[in-house]
Amino acid sequence: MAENLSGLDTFPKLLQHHARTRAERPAMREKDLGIWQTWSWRRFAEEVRSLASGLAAQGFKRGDHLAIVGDNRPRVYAAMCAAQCLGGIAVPLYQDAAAAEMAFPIQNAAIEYAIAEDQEQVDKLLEILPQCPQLAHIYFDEPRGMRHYTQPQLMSCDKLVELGGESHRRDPAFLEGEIAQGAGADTAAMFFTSGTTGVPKGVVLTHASMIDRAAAAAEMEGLNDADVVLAYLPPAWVGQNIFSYAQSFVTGYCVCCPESAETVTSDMRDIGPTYYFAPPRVFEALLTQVSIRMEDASAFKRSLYRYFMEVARRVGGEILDGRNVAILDRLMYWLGDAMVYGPLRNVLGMSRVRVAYTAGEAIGPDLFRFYRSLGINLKQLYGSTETSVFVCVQPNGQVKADTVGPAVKGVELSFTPERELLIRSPGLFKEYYRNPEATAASKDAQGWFHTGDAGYVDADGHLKIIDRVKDVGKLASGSLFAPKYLENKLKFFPFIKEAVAFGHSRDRVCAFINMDMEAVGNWAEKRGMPYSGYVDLASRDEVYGLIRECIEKVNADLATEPEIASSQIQRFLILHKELDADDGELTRTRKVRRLHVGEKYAALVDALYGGKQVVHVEAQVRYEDGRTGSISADLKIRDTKTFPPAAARKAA
Amino acid sequence: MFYRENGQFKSSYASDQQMLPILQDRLFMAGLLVIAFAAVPFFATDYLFLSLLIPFLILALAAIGLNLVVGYCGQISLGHAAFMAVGAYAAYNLVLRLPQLNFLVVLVLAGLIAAAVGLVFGIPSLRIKGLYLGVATLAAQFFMDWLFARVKWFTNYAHSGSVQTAPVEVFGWIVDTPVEKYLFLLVVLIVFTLIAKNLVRSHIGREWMAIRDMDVAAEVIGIRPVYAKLTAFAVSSFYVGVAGALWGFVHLGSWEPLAFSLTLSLNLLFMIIIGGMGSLLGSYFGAAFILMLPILLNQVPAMLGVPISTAMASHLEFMIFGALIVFFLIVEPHGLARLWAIGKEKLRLWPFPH
Amino acid sequence: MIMRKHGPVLALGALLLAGLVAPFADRSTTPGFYVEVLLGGLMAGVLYSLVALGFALIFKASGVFNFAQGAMVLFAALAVARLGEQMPLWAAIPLGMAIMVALAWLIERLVLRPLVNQEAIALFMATLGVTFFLDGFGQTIWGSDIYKIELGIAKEPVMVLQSVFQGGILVNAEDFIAAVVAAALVAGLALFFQMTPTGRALRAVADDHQAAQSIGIPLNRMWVIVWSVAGIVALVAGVIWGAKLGVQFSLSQVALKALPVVILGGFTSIAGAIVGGLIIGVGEKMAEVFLGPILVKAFDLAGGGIENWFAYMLALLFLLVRPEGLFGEKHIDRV
Amino acid sequence: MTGESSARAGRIGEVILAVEGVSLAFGGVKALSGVSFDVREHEVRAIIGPNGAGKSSMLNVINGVYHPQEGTIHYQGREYHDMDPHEVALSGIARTFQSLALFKGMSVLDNIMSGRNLKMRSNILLQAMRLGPALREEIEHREVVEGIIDFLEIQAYRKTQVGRLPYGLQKRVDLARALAMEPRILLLDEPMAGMNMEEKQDMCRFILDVNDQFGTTIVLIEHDMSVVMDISDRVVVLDYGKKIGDGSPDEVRANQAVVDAYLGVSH
Repeated sequence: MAENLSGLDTFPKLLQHHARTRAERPAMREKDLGIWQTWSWRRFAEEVRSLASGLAAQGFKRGDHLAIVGDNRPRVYAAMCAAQCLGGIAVPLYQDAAAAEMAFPIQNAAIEYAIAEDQEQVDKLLEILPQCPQLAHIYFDEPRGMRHYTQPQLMSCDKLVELGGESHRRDPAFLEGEIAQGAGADTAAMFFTSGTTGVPKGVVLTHASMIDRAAAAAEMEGLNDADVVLAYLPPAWVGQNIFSYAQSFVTGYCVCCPESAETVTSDMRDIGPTYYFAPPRVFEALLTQVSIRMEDASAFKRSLYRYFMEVARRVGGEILDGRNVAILDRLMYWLGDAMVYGPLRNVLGMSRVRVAYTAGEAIGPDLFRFYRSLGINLKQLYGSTETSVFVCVQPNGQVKADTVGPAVKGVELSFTPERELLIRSPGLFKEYYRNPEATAASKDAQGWFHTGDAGYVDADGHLKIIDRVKDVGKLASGSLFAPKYLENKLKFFPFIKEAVAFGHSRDRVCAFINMDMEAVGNWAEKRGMPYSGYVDLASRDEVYGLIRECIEKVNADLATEPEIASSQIQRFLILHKELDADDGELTRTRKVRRLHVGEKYAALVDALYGGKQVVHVEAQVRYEDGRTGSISADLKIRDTKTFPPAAARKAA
Repeated sequence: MFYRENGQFKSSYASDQQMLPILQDRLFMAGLLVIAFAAVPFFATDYLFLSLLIPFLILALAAIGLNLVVGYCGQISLGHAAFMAVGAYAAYNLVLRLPQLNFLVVLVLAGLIAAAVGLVFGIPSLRIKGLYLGVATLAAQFFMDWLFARVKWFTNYAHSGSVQTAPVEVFGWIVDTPVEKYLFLLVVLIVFTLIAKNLVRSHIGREWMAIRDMDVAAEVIGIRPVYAKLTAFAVSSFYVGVAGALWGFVHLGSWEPLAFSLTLSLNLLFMIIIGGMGSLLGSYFGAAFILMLPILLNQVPAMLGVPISTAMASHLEFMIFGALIVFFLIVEPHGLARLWAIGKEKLRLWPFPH
Repeated sequence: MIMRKHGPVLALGALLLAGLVAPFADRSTTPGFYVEVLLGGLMAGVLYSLVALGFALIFKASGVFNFAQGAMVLFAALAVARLGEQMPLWAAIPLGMAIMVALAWLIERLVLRPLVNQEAIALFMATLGVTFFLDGFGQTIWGSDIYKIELGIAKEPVMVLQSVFQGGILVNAEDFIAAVVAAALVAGLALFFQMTPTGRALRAVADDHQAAQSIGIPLNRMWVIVWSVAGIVALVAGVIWGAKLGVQFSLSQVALKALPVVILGGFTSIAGAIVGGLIIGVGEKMAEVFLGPILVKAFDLAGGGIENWFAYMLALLFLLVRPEGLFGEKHIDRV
Repeated sequence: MTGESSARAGRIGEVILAVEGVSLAFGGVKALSGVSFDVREHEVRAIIGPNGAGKSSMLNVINGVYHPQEGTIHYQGREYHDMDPHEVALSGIARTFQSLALFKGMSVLDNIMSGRNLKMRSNILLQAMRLGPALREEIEHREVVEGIIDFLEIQAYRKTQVGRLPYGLQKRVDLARALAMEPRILLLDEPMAGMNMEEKQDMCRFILDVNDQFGTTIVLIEHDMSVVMDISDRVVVLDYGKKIGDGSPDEVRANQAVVDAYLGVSH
């Protein structure tokens, strides 16, 4: 990226730059009213200007926080930048969070200004007004259904823009001045990490840190303003923010917003992003879909598919990594590309993808290879909110399924004796907002950030993450126990959606399994196995058999790794319900909150270790519409075969 | 399979509503045109031109015309050959009596005259529905047959009742050789197909289809049945009239009233049933199919070494047509066009089945 | 909702009209000649009525607009004519009937049943297909020349009523027979519909398919029956006609006239079919004989041949003034 | 909800449609006998009654499908006689149908577009050539229609053939098509018939939003009174073609005749 951005140390300044240099290039597109409405950089800058002036006119000052609740929409991102123009801080909140969950951040940052996408979000904010009296201004984007709201705090964004327009005409210089005052060291945004445990923390990121990381990665991947991104993950998640805001501002590429949640796939097919991010679970879901849809295909197509996928599995990865491959294989791969991979990429909407990332949790090796073998340049990435995402990225050509790649330019890695990963990088966060002790706990005097992840750097200098340090426990026998590691291995099987492994300071390892309704359901139908619903299916012996096979495969695999051979899973049960973020069992980013689950289902855990064959459970469940109900079921518990290290080598 | 639609997004309604929104389709169409204009003229034999391509181009046009009223507007017509006759004789008399007119003008006028007549016979459609209408159009068929056979003025008092025409001349270009005829007709057909396409995707087209699908609802949302049905009849007759004129001047050269008999009407109907009602593409398919079947019937048995009499062949033809109609109505009421559409959809979703 | 109007009155009116305009067409004609034409028309009308009858039956019972009725006439006629060459007529005719029944069964099986619950237009198109198939099939197996049917009735005309008209009237015995047979057939059908349980069932079906089904009337069997009856009627028509003008392809074209007839008479009405047939028969004869020459003179036509279209034009006019026909039932469609 | 309805009550205006002594008979069968009621601007007016009470006939009379033997209809002060449905439509009355009456051969988009036809002006030649004005007109109306699609949240089905949609969605498309006509009065013929609870709630929301957003006067028919009561301002009750009750939902609920009529039919 030849462009010289020196001196452009804040997002507003970058915006001005693009509005000048590529005024008519698309900054954002949104599928709205049936077509892709395009926002040129100029128009986007104007929107930001009006919003900013409007906010200023409403008394928004330097250092104020602006809460932003909404799905991916140009105006949502414009609002972030508007706040930053005035030296304010954008605080995106998860739009699918319940009102109660919103209360904390808004109190914590004493937020007075909020922008809400629509009636739904406004209702939530109004609901928490009692706890957050200081919240004095709520601007709503979508006027539908708002006609009868009389609360004094409310104003429509259109009105705000209008005000902004006027005040800008009165004093055109004002905003320029405000922007000029901004500096890289200022806080740009604040992201609340849902945190696998305890209350959320507001991670404070400066313009400098975000821009630095965004630029470093962009440079590494050679991103430029010709690239296209589909923004479909919550804007409140730092990753989404980096990909669809920070990096767009650094490189000038175009960010596209889908029309609605249920049209994401078709919109992705329309747009054909060149730069794509998705957490492993999304790739997993896609693959499951692919295999399920292929099941219904004609015998001819199926065999064609099977044959060429085999070819791809053999040589696809190599070809993508530019290693040399036998001519014949190349030919076959080329054929396959014409007949299977190409069309497949097309229906997945990935024909044009140059760079695809996955991160957040470990990805299954098969899954990972599948996409790469299709010729999709899928790579792993390591980072967190605190590090403005980019810490390690796999460079083209040196991609491995089980590592997250070497450190990105500017990042230093180091490890504590307990194998905890420490990071020092220009992208590090400033602090946890109003939470000095937490800040101190994770950022030491030398500026090392304690990630809480356990791992090591392998021979090629690639970082390998095993698990959370605090979760890395010891079995009663004293040998290493890395539950996340086990769980991931389990989750790599399509039939297993979630798994929770227990074993710390116990004599053996046992696990909860969450079956994957879609996959297992399909499997059941194929075998003409009737079932009345989730609970029923989950309790079937056939299903238990199916899951047991998976677990025993894992055990065999584990047995080959001496360190953790002893944490083979010996007993398991299949949970009667899906673990759910609304029940606090998962984080908003769908990570298992192991401790919480352990406590919540203590009875089940005891049953596992108590050697029972069956256990009765009464559970409260919260439905989508907020109602709660209870289900009761008898869960079976089954033992599984384990392998002595020696035998395992043969088995595996 | 050949489709790569990623990145083909539409950022304006104009592009969203264009005729072939998908790049690959545009390419395919371009290729087709190149073949039709550049390749075919060189490689096709005169036999192919005279017995297949030329009649195909004209009948496709006629089928489109019939499809507009039957397939799109749902008004059955059993007498469309009559309007072809009107077109043909109108053109004949225009050329005869106003020799200075450019043939293209003649074509349009002939079409308009046919449209006027079609309008008259379309009037019953305002009082009566589908099947009854069929009979009304039969009236047109038989009356026109009679009219052109008996009223000598139309045939310029020719004794045999049959009329001859000179080769068509457009802007000094004398369309004489098979290739010339083919190219001339090809252009005409393409132009008229585009016009038809525009009509059916404009609001007039929606009015027609609304009347076809649910006439009461159509009226309730403010569509005037009178206007919708009559325009459908007029436009349809216009197309058929032009086709008739071409049939007479370019294909036959000389003809007698029998040339536009009930059988032709029914053949047109079969074209759109087999090809696909409510589909312009279907009109092409249908015309091609109906033309090729007899030829095959005459060729194939001979090739297989079981020669059959021409009489037998024509009987077989009847039977097969009949059987096919029933078959299509049962198995694929939307005809070949639907099969084509399904195939295309499969290619777009490839390798997935749905 | 059904509203009946006094159709018959209109019908007779039309009939008289058709008769009365005629005389003034040409002063020189003797009343005898005029009556002859009238009778000739009535005879033709009887045949139209027969074909139309089969048509109306099918439409009434299965709501199918059977374009193939004419083809059935031709097929039946061909069958009887060719079989007649092998065997005596008294054997050929029943055999022909058997064939028509088989045909009806096949049509129900292969065409109607798969298309059940399709909109009428599709069924109509299907009968178009059947038409073509029958025309082709019939000529393939029976041959496509002109064949004779010998009913063994004296062909030479008889002079009657000399006392009334000077010059008397020439009447064809065959035609009388035809008329009698037709009348008998109609009476028979009427009885069949009124008296037999099947007949009543058919009427039920005609009134409301769902209802009929719900009270356990087997639709499919009913259809086979009506199509068989229609086939037999067609056969009778075909035989009489064949005997009159010889069995040839043009029969199926002539039989098309059944369409204007039923439109005139009203699709669902047996009586309509009869009256309509007579009106058209008489009307077109009269038109041909008396109107024709005038037209020819007026427009210097190459011959008359009005009867080719007269029926259809008459029907067309009817459609405009009284779409439901003389005896038809008016429907108000529910929204 | 209460806040809204009270707010709406404020906007309710003059009588816009008045039906007086309307009687309708098919042959012998009397579908309506001497029914009178009025509809005020901006209100949600429900006509309820057991099946066969003559509700649909009433709608058909209002929008000109049937012409009553007796009685008059005043619309915007003027009396109208024997108007054909399309004239009624042009005068600003739209409707949806109980038994779906969508154009099943067309896409959702085209179905809704067809609702704009009565507003389209460009002549057939312009359309044939798709010349500037015609094209521009198409696009202008497309924009309006897209607004409605957005409003009723059917973006995902824009290009699908209506025939392929589930029942509930088809009902929505039917509503969309009617809305596309930008009517002053919207007649809804059992908009919630055959829907599950959730779909019914959605439909209620949409109906209120329409009434609220566009100020459209709404006349809706239902035979199941529970749904209607909480969204309508006034309710007419028909039974065997006669009016047996008229007034606010509460008044109607209290009305003995109504209760009997409803107990009369299976519930």
